[in-house]
Amino acid sequence: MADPLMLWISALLVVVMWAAALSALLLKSHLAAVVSTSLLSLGLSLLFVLLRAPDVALTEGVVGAGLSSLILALALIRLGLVGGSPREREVLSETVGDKPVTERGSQQ
Amino acid sequence: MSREHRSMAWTPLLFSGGLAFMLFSLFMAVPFGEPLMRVGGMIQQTDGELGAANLVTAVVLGYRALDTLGELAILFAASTSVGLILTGVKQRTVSVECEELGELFEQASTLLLPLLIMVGFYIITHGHLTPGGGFQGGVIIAVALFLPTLAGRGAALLNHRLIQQVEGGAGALFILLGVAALLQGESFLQPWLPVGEIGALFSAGTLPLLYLAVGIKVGAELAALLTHLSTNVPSPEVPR
Amino acid sequence: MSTEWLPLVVALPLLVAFLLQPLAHWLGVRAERPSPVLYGLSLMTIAATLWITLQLGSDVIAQPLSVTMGGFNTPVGINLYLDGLAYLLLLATQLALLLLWPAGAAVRTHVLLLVLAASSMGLALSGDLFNLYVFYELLAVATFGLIAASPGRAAPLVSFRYLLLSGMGSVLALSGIALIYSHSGSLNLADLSMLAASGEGSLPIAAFLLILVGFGVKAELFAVNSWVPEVYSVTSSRFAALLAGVVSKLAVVMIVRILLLLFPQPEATDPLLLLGILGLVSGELAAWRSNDFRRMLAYSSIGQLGMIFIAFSLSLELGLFAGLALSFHHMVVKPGLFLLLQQPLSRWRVVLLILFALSLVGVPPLPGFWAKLALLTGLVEVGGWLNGVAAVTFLVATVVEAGYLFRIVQRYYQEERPIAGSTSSTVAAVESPWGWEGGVALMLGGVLLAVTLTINPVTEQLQQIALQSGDRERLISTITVSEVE
Amino acid sequence: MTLAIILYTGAIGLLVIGLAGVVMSSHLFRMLLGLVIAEAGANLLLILAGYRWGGAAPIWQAGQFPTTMVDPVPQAMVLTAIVIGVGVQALAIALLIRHRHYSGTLQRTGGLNQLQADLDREAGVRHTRSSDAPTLNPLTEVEHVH
Repeated sequence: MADPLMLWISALLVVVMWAAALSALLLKSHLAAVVSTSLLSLGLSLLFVLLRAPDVALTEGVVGAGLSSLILALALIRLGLVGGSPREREVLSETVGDKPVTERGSQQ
Repeated sequence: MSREHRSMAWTPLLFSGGLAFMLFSLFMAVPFGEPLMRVGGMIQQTDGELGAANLVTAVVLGYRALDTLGELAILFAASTSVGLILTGVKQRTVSVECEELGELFEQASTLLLPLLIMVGFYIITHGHLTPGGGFQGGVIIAVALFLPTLAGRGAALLNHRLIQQVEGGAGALFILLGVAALLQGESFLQPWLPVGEIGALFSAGTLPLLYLAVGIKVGAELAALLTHLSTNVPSPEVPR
Repeated sequence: MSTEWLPLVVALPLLVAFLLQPLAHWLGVRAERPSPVLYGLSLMTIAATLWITLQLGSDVIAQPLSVTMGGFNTPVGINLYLDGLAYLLLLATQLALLLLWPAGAAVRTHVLLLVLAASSMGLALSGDLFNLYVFYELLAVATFGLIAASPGRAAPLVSFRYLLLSGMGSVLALSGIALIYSHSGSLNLADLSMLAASGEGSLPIAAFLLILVGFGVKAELFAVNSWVPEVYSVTSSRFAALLAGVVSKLAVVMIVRILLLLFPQPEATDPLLLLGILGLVSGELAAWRSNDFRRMLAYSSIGQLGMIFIAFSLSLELGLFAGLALSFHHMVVKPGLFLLLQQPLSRWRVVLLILFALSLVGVPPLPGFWAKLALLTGLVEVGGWLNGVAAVTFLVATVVEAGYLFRIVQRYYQEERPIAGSTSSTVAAVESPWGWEGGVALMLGGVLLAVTLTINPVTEQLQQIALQSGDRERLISTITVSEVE
Repeated sequence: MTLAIILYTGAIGLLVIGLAGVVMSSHLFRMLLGLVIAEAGANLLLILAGYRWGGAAPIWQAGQFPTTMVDPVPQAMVLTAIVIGVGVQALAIALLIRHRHYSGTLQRTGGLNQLQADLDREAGVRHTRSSDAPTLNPLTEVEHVH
């Protein structure tokens, strides 16, 4: 019944999505985690195309891979989990106040 | 402490495994690829009574328009909450710091902005014909409006007041289109205006208008949200 | 007024919410500042929905009504269903909002409260599974924003933890909906109910479990209620009263409605009973152990909702009546108690406190007694060992409840000083100094006494509503009739 | 059949990996990512519920609607769910920014201890005073830790 090509592509996509999901949770770098989530959305979007859901695929591509990644990337900067410039991190950590900042991203 | 943590980690894993097994056996019990389509079939049989060539649009804006209204409200509530949470002294804008890269971004944003907005509106206005529609187009417009901010040119384009008015107006338009049907003696959110010919740009009655409202609202809301997330550093003084 | 106007109850608050911020700009009010005009406008909006409800709902107990959205027949379109239960919930929501609306709030808070209002009414009315999910999420998002806007350093983390828990719940509920949809191809509650009764698309109990856990987050169900003590201790008294009084009941009633309509199998009620018992035990014990008033009330609320879940898990007529009685009783008493936290307890406030406490424990002439009695007789009548366990737990819990509630009163008389939790200056600063909270609490006390005096007619009415909301034939026929029109 | 197994494994796997990620992560940002992953899984589940063998997309083509098409209703639901998801996600980020601003940490346990202490202070619980309180009170211990 199933087109063998579709079978292989979806198997590949599922593997990619699983790998992206696991690396989003397990990788040390927060930036890499966000990139993985974006990759997951991309894979999901392709899978939606295979499943004859072009509307959903477009939405997942635009919202999941695009907007959501943008939001998460902004969050990385604002939360001081990744660069900006070193000066920027300083500014952000200054606003934190007297408490020691324990989270300074993966580089340290 | 750490040993305790490690032993505790097994409980969630066990639960996850159980959940996965349960879900898997439940979903495998349903024949795959042969949906019942009780409601879907009824929609198919109406043969485009709403005049939308894209049946997903017909569902989103016609049959299940109340869901879409709720969804708009959710985005609205989220962006309002973000504004409420991050209100405070405006500080530096998060932007691309590296100078050359900034230059690149600036150039790109100048070029991309009109193009992206055009693409966004194209997707919105063809939502009843082709895949895509208000949400997807709205997101593209939002990202386009946000580009200058990212390129470090500040929030020049994003006049908060204007955005709020556009956003509020578009949301009101969606509801008022529904209420207008009510005033004509029909149901709330019932599509009206002539259906036209399926596949034409001006067809499907009020659906394209609804999608336009959705697109503008989503675009304005998300643009506001993105600027909030990127600019306002919360005020240093902590309440109490 | 035509019944077609019913959706305005949801749409009107949303419309005003959308337009409030532009209006504030136009009036020159800064978004962070309070504005009497916008406050008045918000109140008027809620009052308008109240008016619509009163216009339409005067005889829904005799004849429930269903309004289809967009003029599409029911399984295809979404419908709103107004029966006696939904009517009572609507009225309770509207009155609670009118009474507890914070006067000095910022524009954005008004906006979020309006969204909260719209979603609560949508939850009470919606007759479609996925639509319920959407309104549930809408309620959740508005709540997160309002919690996070509370003063104090803890609020953002509390709200974030609530968001994660609620988000996990939504994911589970969504997969439950996917399961139901793949088994039936429909989302309309009446349609699904018909399918479930005819055995055509017998829905798996597991789908109910997923939805139960998912929507149970808001209903303070056991194991997904870790947010309760945290949230109730950071928010203002008014908002805590709103959450504990109305919002949790809406979630409970939604779950019960799904249970009654879609899952007639007896096995479906067992998990509800079990989780109810666990909630009752854990809630009351934690309340006994905590020594600040606010968290004590929060835990007590978990226990009370456990009790309500036990009641709803009983067989139809008995359980529904007991559950509804307990729900509405809790809806009056718990906000009253939360509102009394406001200022140091003066002597008349203590009298009121004792009144609420007595009713919560279930001392004879007060309504709480009759509600609890209904539950107990129900448990005994239905029998079975698990119900026996529930009955014993319930009795013990009542004693524990009496213990901690009277510890509060006792401490007041012994130490002559405010109880921990009542002095929270973060909260007092936001709210009006002239004791509106006290007034509302007094009013709730008055309601309690009035119900005590008219217990017979109230019981009869409630029994009728319980009968009606358990009547799946009625629901199906109501919605089919509206299909023809 | 094989396709069904592959796809359902994918969807349920994502859902469960995500939920486990939320429960087990020690960092608040990763907890949020877990939620995003779980949502993706749930969305895929919904789409799978509406898939039809050999069905076309539910769009007017060549003058008619396809006779065999996939179910449009789950697609509409997933559209809604995706947008809801991104709204919640943005709100969560805002909460995290505010939280980090107040407490300086995004670690789960550190935040929790601080939270309990904050709640106690705001509730006006002073543990020296409550001599009549039952000693089982777990909150007392938190106070000592701080």
